[in-house]
Amino acid sequence: MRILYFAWVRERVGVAEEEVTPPADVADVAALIDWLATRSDGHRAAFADPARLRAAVDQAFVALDAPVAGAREVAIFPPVTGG
Amino acid sequence: MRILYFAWVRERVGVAEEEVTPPADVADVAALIDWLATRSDGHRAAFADPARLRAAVDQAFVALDAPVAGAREVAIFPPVTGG
Amino acid sequence: MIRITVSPDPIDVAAELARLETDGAGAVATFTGLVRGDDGVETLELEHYPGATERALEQLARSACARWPLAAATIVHRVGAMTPGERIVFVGTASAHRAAALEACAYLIDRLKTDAPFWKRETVGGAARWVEARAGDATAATRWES
Amino acid sequence: MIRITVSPDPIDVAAELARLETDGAGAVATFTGLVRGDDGVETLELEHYPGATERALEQLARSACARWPLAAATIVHRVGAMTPGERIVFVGTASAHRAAALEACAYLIDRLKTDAPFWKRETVGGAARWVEARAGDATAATRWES
Repeated sequence: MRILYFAWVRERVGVAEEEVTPPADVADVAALIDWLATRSDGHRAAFADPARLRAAVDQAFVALDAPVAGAREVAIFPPVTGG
Repeated sequence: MRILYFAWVRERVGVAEEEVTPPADVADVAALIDWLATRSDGHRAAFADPARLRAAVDQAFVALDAPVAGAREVAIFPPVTGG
Repeated sequence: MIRITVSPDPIDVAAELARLETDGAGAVATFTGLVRGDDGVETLELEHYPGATERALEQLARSACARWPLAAATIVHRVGAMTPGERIVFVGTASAHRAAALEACAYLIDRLKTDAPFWKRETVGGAARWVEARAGDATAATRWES
Repeated sequence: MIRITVSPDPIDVAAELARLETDGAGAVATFTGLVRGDDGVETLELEHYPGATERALEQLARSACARWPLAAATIVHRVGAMTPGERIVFVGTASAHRAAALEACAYLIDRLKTDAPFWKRETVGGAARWVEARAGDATAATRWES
């Protein structure tokens, strides 16, 4: 599973993307974030406040309780500020 | 008093503007139009349906019951169609 | 800054846009009306009331500036003869706030249709006819009354 | 016709406008967002999610075309580094009906602010900070839900 990070989430994690294989019991985006948080201090800092995080699964915006089973690409980022 | 005509009102009257001196009892725009209608067959044809006429007194849009006393310039025209 | 132009010259929207942008606001909204070739229209002529037209457009722009916090309001209206595809009217607004720019732009074009002395004459199949006012324009203009 | 562009190149609004006009509708509405120099902002950087961003903008344009009778919808968003006064975003719509063009243009810019993956980073006094999302943007976007 490819994980992408953007904006200050990317900066705190320290990488723009990584390939991971989460355990089978990681069912939704929130659980995936909790699991990713254990990978480094940077990850933990980036994910400290889940209310400030948004996600996309296979390039479609989703809520944090959306399932990740079968996803090829999950992106984690702050609320968007374009336009 | 200077009278201006626009669009099909101008075409039917036959002139774009004329200088007139209406009698003292011509108090409002509607009365002025009735009086002007007697000037020629073209005037009469132009003013046949007052519901299709609009007016401005001294370059400000007004209703047909607006007074004309002291006016220097009165314009008579169809509903506007710009933009 | 208010800019009003009534002229037989073609409308240069790039220049108008550039002027709106340099007025220093973050949001610029525009509306451009083009001569439509529907129903076989060959040419369109715009007649206006010199002096009164500019005055009406100036008042309209001032009323928009009173209702919304605008950095700039531009109205350019072409008069004389034109052909399908050419620009008849350009309205532009600039503001620090996008909602203000967008709403004021819609307001200006809606009110311009009913409040400014212009008259259109179309030529179709070689015959000229004066365009009738549309009830929908009066309705669109009244939604701004409050 | 839908046109989506996400690029580090400056936005050529005259060219975008010309394309909207040639799509044959009588009414063209546009919105241009510029980098504001308020609060001493020196540079603005726009990060995006390549692929997903274009897809989100395409979906947004399609939804506008489903809601209003549009001849064309254009969204151009700049990414990368820019300075105050430069254009960040251009949205344009063309329709036979002025209300459709104006409303769809407002819809596109309101929804773009919340539905497309872009992130702004400002540099002020040499220090960079990520711009926080504004509650007002979410509110503006929800007014189109129905």
